[in-house]
Amino acid sequence: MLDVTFGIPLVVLSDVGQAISLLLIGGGLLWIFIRSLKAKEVDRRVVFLFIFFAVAAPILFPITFQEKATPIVKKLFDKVESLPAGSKVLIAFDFDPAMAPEVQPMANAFTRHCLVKGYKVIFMSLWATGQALLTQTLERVVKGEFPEKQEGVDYINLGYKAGNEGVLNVIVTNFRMMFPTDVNGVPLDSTAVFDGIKSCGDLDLIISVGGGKPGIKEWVLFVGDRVNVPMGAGVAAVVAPQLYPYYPKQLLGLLGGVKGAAEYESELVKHYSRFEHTDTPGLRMMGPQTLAHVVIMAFIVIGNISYFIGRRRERRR
Amino acid sequence: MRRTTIIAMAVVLGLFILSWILRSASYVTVQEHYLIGGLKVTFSAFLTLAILSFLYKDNPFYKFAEHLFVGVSAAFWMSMGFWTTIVGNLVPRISQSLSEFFQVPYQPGSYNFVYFIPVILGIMLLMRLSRNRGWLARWPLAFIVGTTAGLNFVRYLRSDFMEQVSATFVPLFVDWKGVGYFISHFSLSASGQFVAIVANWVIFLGVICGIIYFFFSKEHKGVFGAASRVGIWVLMITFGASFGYTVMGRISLLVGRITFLFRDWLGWIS
Amino acid sequence: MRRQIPLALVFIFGVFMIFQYFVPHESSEWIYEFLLDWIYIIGIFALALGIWSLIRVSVAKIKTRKSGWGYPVITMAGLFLMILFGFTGYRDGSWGFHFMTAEGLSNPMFRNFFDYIMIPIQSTMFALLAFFIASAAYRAFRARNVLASLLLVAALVVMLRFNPYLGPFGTIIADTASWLLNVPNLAAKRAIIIGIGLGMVGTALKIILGIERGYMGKG
Amino acid sequence: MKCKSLVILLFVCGFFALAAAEEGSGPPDSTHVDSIPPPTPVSMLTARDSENDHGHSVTLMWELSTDDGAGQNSVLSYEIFRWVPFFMDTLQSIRDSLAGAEGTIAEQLRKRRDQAIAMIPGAHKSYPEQGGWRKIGTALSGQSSYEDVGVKDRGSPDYMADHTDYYYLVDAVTADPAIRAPSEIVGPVQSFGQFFNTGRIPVFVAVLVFGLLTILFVTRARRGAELYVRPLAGIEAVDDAIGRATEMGKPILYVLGLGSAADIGTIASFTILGRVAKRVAEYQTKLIVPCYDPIVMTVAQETVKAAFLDAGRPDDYYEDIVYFVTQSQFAYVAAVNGTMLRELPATNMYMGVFFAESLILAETGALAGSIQIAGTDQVAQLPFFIVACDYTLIGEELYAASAYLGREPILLGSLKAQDYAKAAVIILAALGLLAASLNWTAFINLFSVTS
Repeated sequence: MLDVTFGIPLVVLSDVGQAISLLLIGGGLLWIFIRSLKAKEVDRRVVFLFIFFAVAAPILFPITFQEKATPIVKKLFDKVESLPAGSKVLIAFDFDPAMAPEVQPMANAFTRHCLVKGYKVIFMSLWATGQALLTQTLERVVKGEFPEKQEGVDYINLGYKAGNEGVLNVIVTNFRMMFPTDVNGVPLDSTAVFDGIKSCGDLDLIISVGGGKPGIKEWVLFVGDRVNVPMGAGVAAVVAPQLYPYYPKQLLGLLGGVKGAAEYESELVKHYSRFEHTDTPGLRMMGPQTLAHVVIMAFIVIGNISYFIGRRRERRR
Repeated sequence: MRRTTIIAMAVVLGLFILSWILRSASYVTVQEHYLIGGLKVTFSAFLTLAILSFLYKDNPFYKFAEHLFVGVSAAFWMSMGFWTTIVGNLVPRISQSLSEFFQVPYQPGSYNFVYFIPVILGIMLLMRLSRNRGWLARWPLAFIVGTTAGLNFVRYLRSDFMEQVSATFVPLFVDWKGVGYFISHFSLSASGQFVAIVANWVIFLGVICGIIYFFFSKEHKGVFGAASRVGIWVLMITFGASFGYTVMGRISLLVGRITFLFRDWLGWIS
Repeated sequence: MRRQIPLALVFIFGVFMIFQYFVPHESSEWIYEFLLDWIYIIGIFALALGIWSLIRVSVAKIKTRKSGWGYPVITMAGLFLMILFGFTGYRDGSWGFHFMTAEGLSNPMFRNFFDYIMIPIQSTMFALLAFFIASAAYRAFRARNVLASLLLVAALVVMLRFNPYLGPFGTIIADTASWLLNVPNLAAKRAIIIGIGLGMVGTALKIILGIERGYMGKG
Repeated sequence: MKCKSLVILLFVCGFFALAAAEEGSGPPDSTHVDSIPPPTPVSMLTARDSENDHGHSVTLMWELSTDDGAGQNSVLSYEIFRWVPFFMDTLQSIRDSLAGAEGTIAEQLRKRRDQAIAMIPGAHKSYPEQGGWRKIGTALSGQSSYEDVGVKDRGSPDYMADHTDYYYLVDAVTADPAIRAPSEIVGPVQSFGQFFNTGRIPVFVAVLVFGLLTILFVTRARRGAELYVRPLAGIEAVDDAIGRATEMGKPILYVLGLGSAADIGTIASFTILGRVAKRVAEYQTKLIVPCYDPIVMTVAQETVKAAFLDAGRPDDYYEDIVYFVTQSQFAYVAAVNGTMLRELPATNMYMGVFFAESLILAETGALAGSIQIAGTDQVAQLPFFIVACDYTLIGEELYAASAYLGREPILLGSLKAQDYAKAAVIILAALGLLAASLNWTAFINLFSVTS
């Protein structure tokens, strides 16, 4: 059989509901396609029904499609994948609750990836409202999924610091001037994570997750451009186009919106079997989207086929 | 019709009882009585389904939801308008006793008398209901139209005209450092010079051709006609792309509604 | 007189608003703010006219007792119940005529009607778009001629971003889609906006000069 | 009376002077010794009235500290201080007590506040006595300017009086707030409002040019110059659509959209409605106009009434041709949708300002089998009308429609003026392109509106 999927399994199925609903949608489309060859028009209610199923089925039976990572995501994933164990990675949570549904899955995926690779992770936030979301990730992902990791040894939470890009201006030369201690008041010098880190230049990778100001742009301008540290980012879909110009020179890779998150999660699940049963909100949210888009596109194709066949028939007459 | 109505009602009721049984445990945390809470959610779900049923055809459920919504929303905006604009903005400026009656802080000022003018204009507007004083209603309309026309005149001249025109002032040869440099650094990547140059050319020509398409007083013939045709092509490509791009957002809306039905109402998913 | 005075008002206020745009001084700003406040206040009086129209049309339908006369009854019931909830409430330990406070309207039923009637219907109406965008695409995206084909192809390219099974073509599609959305899109929108800007400015000027008076009932 | 209040004020002043002295005012001294050496202060600090505004604002500018982004790179931010007389605390205490006061007491306090405000410039004259430095804001490292924007509301603690002598200084601050370097003091400087916004001169010129162009072509058209206009499919469809409705004995639905009477798009729609209503009256077809905005409803009623009068059929007019539905977007849409499926109009016209509902309306209309003509100036909704309607007036064509339908020479004349403006745009764009390519910033700056 022709490998139309380019080596990726079509869809990850785990229960009967998923299989039945996909069969229903696929079979239905096929039936309509065959009808369209006789130049029959489809009633719009049929289109409505398909859209309803295409959206409802993945919600009821979380169908996740394997996302093929686009180069802009893949490059970042490969970079995180290829660092040596013990590398120092900074993840910045520069977002607020309004943006969180879109970008927090990315932050969680980055966190999982870094921890599973055994890197030392530094968490911080330039947004006052980001601190609570950072704590959420620490509780659920770090402490919940990686109980063996120790605070201070494997990761550290610097928390929120006021001053926007001013903070970056300082940590680019000296972390301790801005953060004498971590969020719990432990001096940085006494932590293993900060052993050998003076400034941002001593990090191996910086990942900023956000979508507003200060955010990725500020990280690039104030840190990335000044010290030679690779940078990656995850952003809300609306701001992604403004950041494309930074790729691939100033940003190694960029995750834009739910789709970017889904692609990264997909890569993560593909590489690490331990994440097979972790919640992947990016992929989950992409299920209805993908299916609905496919259905709409299928109907456009079907419509054109019946249109052309009908026209040819009329000409013959 | 009556029979299908009864069947549909029975289905909704059945689903409600089902969801009630499924979810009765989860209502314990809610402070409200679970029956009341369940009824509220069920009514919302019923209205949701009633609107969705419109997709099949116009039916009594849709008519019910539609008419209810019209009445409730009209009253909603009237109440909000009364409390925020009349009580919040007007009353504190024109009358101390009314302010005390509505319990809003009185804000006296030496020029507050001007607030009687909109009241007078508003009453003139109500004159429409009178048969022979109806022409008075034109005064407030003239005031509103004149004020906003003047406001829009300068506002759009600036934002939709001057700023858009000056935004087209882009160099056609971005970072031009000679032909040799251009050829040696040629790349198709998104951040390359070639792509940037093409983008600026397309934007410039697209804007010019688009504007030519909108010429009314010149026949679209010859070169002019060709340019106007290119203009409408660019417009069509744009409309298609925007349409395709919007699909994502619209699907998200439906995801929200279906999640409400499955999670908040039926409790099938967590 | 019935026509001249309104036209003069349009001219005076229109010209004033143009000039105030160039005068940053406090006095001009002050008048500007007053004028905008007035528009809102007049709007509430107009809303009363609107409600009156709604009631009249509904009552007329109910009176005829033609089929479906029950539905306007529902409209009226919703209207009067909501008005009742909007103007009464629970305050300081007793029910009665009530006042809006900083926290909003204090009648819990007002809140309930908003949360459980207005919100679900509103968001479901909005969600209908997901269906209509599909049916519109099916019905209209047919390669009938050059223009329709361009429309169709551009839409398909952009939608294809969501197909995960394109393999190496995925990148090309994604790049083309973002190019379409960033480059020609910008050009076309700018051309339309410049046209709209000119049209608006021209119309506004005609209104101020009294050339366009369709809004005043002289067609 | 004035004398008495002055005594009270002075007394209160003294009290606050004591309180403030105890608090310790002014920029803290850098006595604290730490690992960070003190940075160099900012230089060339200047203060002047902010340009092109209503007053109540002063702009400060300085050259960065040499330790900002260079040198020791220790400067994290700049703190801006203004000299504030103790008298301002008195004023604030009056404001505070006014906030809780009612009735006659409030009136007295308000009078007292206004007297105190009149005394602000005088109080600043006493510099540097009877006052202290107060931090008013922070600028981040790398920033070399700060706008001290006060408000004009006299009741606000941020009120900043015009024509008053202000004094400023700027501290370069490090990560340790105790380690800082103050600048030289600047002042006195006064804020005041301007009568002409020089930043908007380009717009002013455009207003004049466009105004003259329109007047020129309208007067020419009045003299009877023949004008060509190209055909617009959407406009020609209007007449056919009315004829079709008459033949079928079905109504015409005219939707004015979600705009208010203040939107130019809606006003253009009124004119089109007028033309349509006139034909409808002539053909004796039924017209339905549901409205979203009550003022729009009022205007539309006037328009339709006048059109019926024009057509010589005032008796056929009744008030409920144009009716109000509700001022809620989707409730309005729900009702119009219902009307479409129940009345099955031969033609639906959507003219004016539309938002997300555009596609819901147009698809339901297509379902009902109506011919649909749309026109909107909302760029985001155009794709949906183009896809779902039979004819769409794109943007500017909506405004042109009234001139087309009426065929009045004056209105057509203004179309000509718009075309000339478009030609000017094309020439300007070409020149601008040259300017951008050859770096003629002077030309580009001619079009930049700065405030």
